[in-house]
Amino acid sequence: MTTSSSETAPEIRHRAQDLALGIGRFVAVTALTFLGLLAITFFIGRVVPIDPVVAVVGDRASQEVYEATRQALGLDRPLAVQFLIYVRDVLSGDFGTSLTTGRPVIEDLARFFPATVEMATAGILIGVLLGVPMGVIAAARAGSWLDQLIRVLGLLGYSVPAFWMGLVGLAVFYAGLGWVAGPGRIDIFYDGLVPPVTGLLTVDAIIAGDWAILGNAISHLVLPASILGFFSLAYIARMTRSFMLDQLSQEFVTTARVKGVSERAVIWKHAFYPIRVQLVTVIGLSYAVLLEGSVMVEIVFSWPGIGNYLTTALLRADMAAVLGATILIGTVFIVINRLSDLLYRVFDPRSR
Amino acid sequence: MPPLLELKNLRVSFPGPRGPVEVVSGVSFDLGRERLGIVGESGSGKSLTGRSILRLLRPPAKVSVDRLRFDGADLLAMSEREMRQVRGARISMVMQDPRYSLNPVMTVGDQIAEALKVHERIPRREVRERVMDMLDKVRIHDPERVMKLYPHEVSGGMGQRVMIAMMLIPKPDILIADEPTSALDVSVQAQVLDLIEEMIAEYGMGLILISHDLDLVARYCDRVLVMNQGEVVEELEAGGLHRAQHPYTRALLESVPRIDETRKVLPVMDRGAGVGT
Amino acid sequence: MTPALGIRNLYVRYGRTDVVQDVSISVEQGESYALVGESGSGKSTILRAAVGMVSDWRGEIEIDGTPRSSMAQADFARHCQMVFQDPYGSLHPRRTVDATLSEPLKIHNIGDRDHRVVEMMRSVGLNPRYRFRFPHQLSGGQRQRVAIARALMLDPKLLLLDEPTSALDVSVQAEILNLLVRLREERGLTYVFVTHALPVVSFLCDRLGVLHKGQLVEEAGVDKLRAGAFDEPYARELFAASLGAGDRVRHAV
Amino acid sequence: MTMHDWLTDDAPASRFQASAGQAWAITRAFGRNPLAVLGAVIIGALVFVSIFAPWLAPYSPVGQNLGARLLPPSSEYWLGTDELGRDIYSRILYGARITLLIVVMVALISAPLGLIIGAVAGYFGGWVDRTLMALTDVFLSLPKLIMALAFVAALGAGLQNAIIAIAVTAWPAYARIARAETLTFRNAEFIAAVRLQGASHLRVIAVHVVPLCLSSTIIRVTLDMAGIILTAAGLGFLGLGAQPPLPEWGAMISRGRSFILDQWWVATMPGFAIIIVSLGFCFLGDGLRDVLDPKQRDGR
Repeated sequence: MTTSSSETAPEIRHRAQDLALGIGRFVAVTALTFLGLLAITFFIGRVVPIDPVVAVVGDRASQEVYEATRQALGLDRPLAVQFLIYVRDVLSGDFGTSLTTGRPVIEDLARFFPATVEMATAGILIGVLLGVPMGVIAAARAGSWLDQLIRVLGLLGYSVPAFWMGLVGLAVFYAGLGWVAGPGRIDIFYDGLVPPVTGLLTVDAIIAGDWAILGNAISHLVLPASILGFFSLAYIARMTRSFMLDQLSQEFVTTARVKGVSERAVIWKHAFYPIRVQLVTVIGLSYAVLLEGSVMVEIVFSWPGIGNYLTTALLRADMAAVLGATILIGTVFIVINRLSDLLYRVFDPRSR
Repeated sequence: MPPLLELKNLRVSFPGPRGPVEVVSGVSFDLGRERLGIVGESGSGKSLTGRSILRLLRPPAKVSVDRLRFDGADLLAMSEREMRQVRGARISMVMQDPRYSLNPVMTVGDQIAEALKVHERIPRREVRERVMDMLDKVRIHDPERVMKLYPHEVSGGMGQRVMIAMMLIPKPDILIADEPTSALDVSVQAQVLDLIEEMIAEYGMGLILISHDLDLVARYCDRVLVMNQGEVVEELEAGGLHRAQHPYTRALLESVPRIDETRKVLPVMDRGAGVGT
Repeated sequence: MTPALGIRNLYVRYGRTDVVQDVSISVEQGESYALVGESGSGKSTILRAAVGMVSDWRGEIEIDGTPRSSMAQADFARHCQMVFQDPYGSLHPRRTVDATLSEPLKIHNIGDRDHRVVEMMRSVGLNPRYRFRFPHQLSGGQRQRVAIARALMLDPKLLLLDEPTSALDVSVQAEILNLLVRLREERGLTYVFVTHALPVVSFLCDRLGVLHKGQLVEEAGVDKLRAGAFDEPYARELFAASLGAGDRVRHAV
Repeated sequence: MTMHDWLTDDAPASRFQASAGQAWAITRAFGRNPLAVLGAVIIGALVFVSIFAPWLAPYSPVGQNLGARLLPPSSEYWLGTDELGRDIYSRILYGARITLLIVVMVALISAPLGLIIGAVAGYFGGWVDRTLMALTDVFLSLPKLIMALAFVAALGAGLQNAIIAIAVTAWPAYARIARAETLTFRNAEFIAAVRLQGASHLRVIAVHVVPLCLSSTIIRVTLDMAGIILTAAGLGFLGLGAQPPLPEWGAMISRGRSFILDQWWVATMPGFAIIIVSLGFCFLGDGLRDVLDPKQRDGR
């Protein structure tokens, strides 16, 4: 932003102070939230279970093994010290070892996370590309049958269980119509053929230039991504509609009409333009929710992502893996939340 | 020669819980290149009348009018596209509060330029020059700087001058000013109204000044319509306020305290059976 | 006699600026005093500091000779009440007239509420029929009458009025102004009246202080206002801008 | 004077008449919104079915009949039978009880908690607000479903633990709403007026602030019900919610998963029950918002 010549030195100093304060606040809040996340996972892992040692060694372990584990886990120390150690471990990437896979949890996460990101990203693309225009159209024609249709569609997005939709989708589009590939990320005879560069199978296939694998990966991706996309579409369309209605009732929109601006420009330039920052926040939130929501969809589609890893661990009481996955998704959640908040402050001229 | 604007039997209603409620009931007037004032209290229908002329009211408002002609053309028969050629370019409107009527995320310069660009195809350079000229005309002395400002960065009086510049830049034939000063401080009010008066005279335009302030309208207009509960109760020459006959107009005139007030009790309107308002 | 409201060397801060600077005012018992100025002059802020709605102030504020800071909230409530500008924002949207007027009686454990509420409604010119209406079922003028009635329920002697008529139509303004004049006579009230409208001051007040950018630039009796004979340039400017067309004609003659 | 006149009288003669009139106006406005009425009917039906399930269900929800395994929908078994020969229709009717229990318990735990935290934070502002909202924000910026999963994993599977886990993750949204609502009128003149009359902070919050937050909280809780039902069903689907043989809808879908290609009704039917009830809450919440939101109702 250009600073106009009429600004006095103290004003500029105040602005710089505000900025520094803003950045400080941002860092502090993010750190605090992250600490909160760790506190909750710590609470879940060490305080809620009646005996965390038994959770690790099983209830048939001998007294010596039990005691050794207890000390190894640091459970003989005060809770506050245990928490500090826990924070230190997490910050250094030590999430413990998974009982299920026998590997360090951090390695598992690195292996499974890209699949989840790929599915959620495809989902959010569908949600944004369809949801935003739908919300704008619904608001521009508020009360029409089109608006009602979009509204009911949106409410369905709040009411249909993702796992159920996945099952029905598989039954109809895979088993029934044969339009898409079945569960899994790729057919078995294509597995492991492209070198993993990004971990995103579609991107890796493009990099390797292998179009058959790309096609196969897409045919596996399209159904789960569409299901996720439907949920984010519902949310995004609904929020877009309500932001737009709010803008369209403002006096400056009437001003634009008085000037003779076309209805199309009134809607997109005057009403939509100001809400784009709010929308980025909504989309960010929606993306975070998709990463989370993919848990249920991954199970149905046997998708080798973080959700599948998490639920497998859950059923085997593999708490290190459960908490590791929780911290990972929670961190992504926090980062997206905070970034969209920051974006809002930076881009809205009124908040400067 | 027909008048510039003809309005006959305008009616506006809104749906209410007990059937439609009529808020403008049969307003008619003609306007030439003159200054017409419309005065009334809140709920008298004066603003809706102004907006109906530009066909700005949207459902659930219902508008019916027998005749709405402008410069020989029937505004009623126009498509929405044709109507847009009229809005801004031929009939324009200054609204009440620049804090709400200016787009908060567009710079002042862009908003004024837009008013020009929707009606004329002109090169960017020329747009910029004309915007600067216009800002200069509304007595903004450093247009360079002001053009880059966002509405929240300008004062109320300055915002209203920006609004006037924006509405007058395509040189319309009629300007509707809807309470253009009621959101401003007293010391700025006169400046803004003087500016409107001057521009109207310079461009030879017609003016419809809508206000709740009878004194103010009488000062800036040639003719005054007094509205009450959706109807025009009296039409007056601006110089002849003291000849007002209608009890409502008389009450409006007399219930306002004067700056050298010595009355012990102000006369109030007889509202019939209702006790107090 | 101790003044009803004594303010000495008042400074009020909002953020980094003093919006009120070194203002001293003394309002006598039974007087009607106006604080006049444009938006941002600090006139409302002074009232807000006096009732405790603004906390960041320095200086002295005394009600009936007692420092504001040493008065309990309940005690203060019986001495001093305030009427706000916006009759739409100053009434609780979900409470009936009856509930709004009974509230101060309940807080102070005063009995005989039915009788008192009806009496007060009559006194401010509200038909008791309206007792169980909600604010959205009342007109602007009726709402302002409710707000005035609420302020008088505890029988205070000092009433702070923050532009009580600026949101009203002129004909309704006249009714409220008449009511305020009558109530003051009947109850011996002291008014501190904040407004930007000089003509209203001329009708309702005995004395006025002109504020400009947080400072008190001139104090004068209402005669001086009627004659348009202010000493300070800013006060004269404000006077000139406030003249209506009718006034201009009369003053030109 | 007829009942209708009495209710719509614009000058009620008593407190009772005033509140009755208010309730009547709300009901009338609500009745004009067909989707909202549909929502109310669905929720009414849910409650009805929960109470009268034993009389409405043709079969026992748990009684097995291995001779009648995996039968398609017919006049005898309206929605077919599952792999143990249990009547799906009867199980869905009994399952309504579990759904209603979860929804009511979560609402009773999380809504008052959130409402009070939000109202207190918004009203006092300053460090009280910062502390309470920091806590709220931490919870709010965590993934709800994952947190619920982690909680249940630690507490152990079961209906009661599922309810606790969902409630723990649900309250921050209400605190946020109550705070935002409180902030809009915290500096309102009617609150200042009550303070000036000598009312204590406790009285202002309890008598003046909380009632104003109530309607937006109710709206939000109703709209959230769909999400709560989905989360509960998700936990059930993973085997972490209500345990067999309880006829929980999510668990029923999970059991039908293996038969989805050949015996589609086993997994599909409970899904419809979830969708209908969730939609019912959505419709009801939308309708309530149109009716109760003072910005829309008094916005004239």
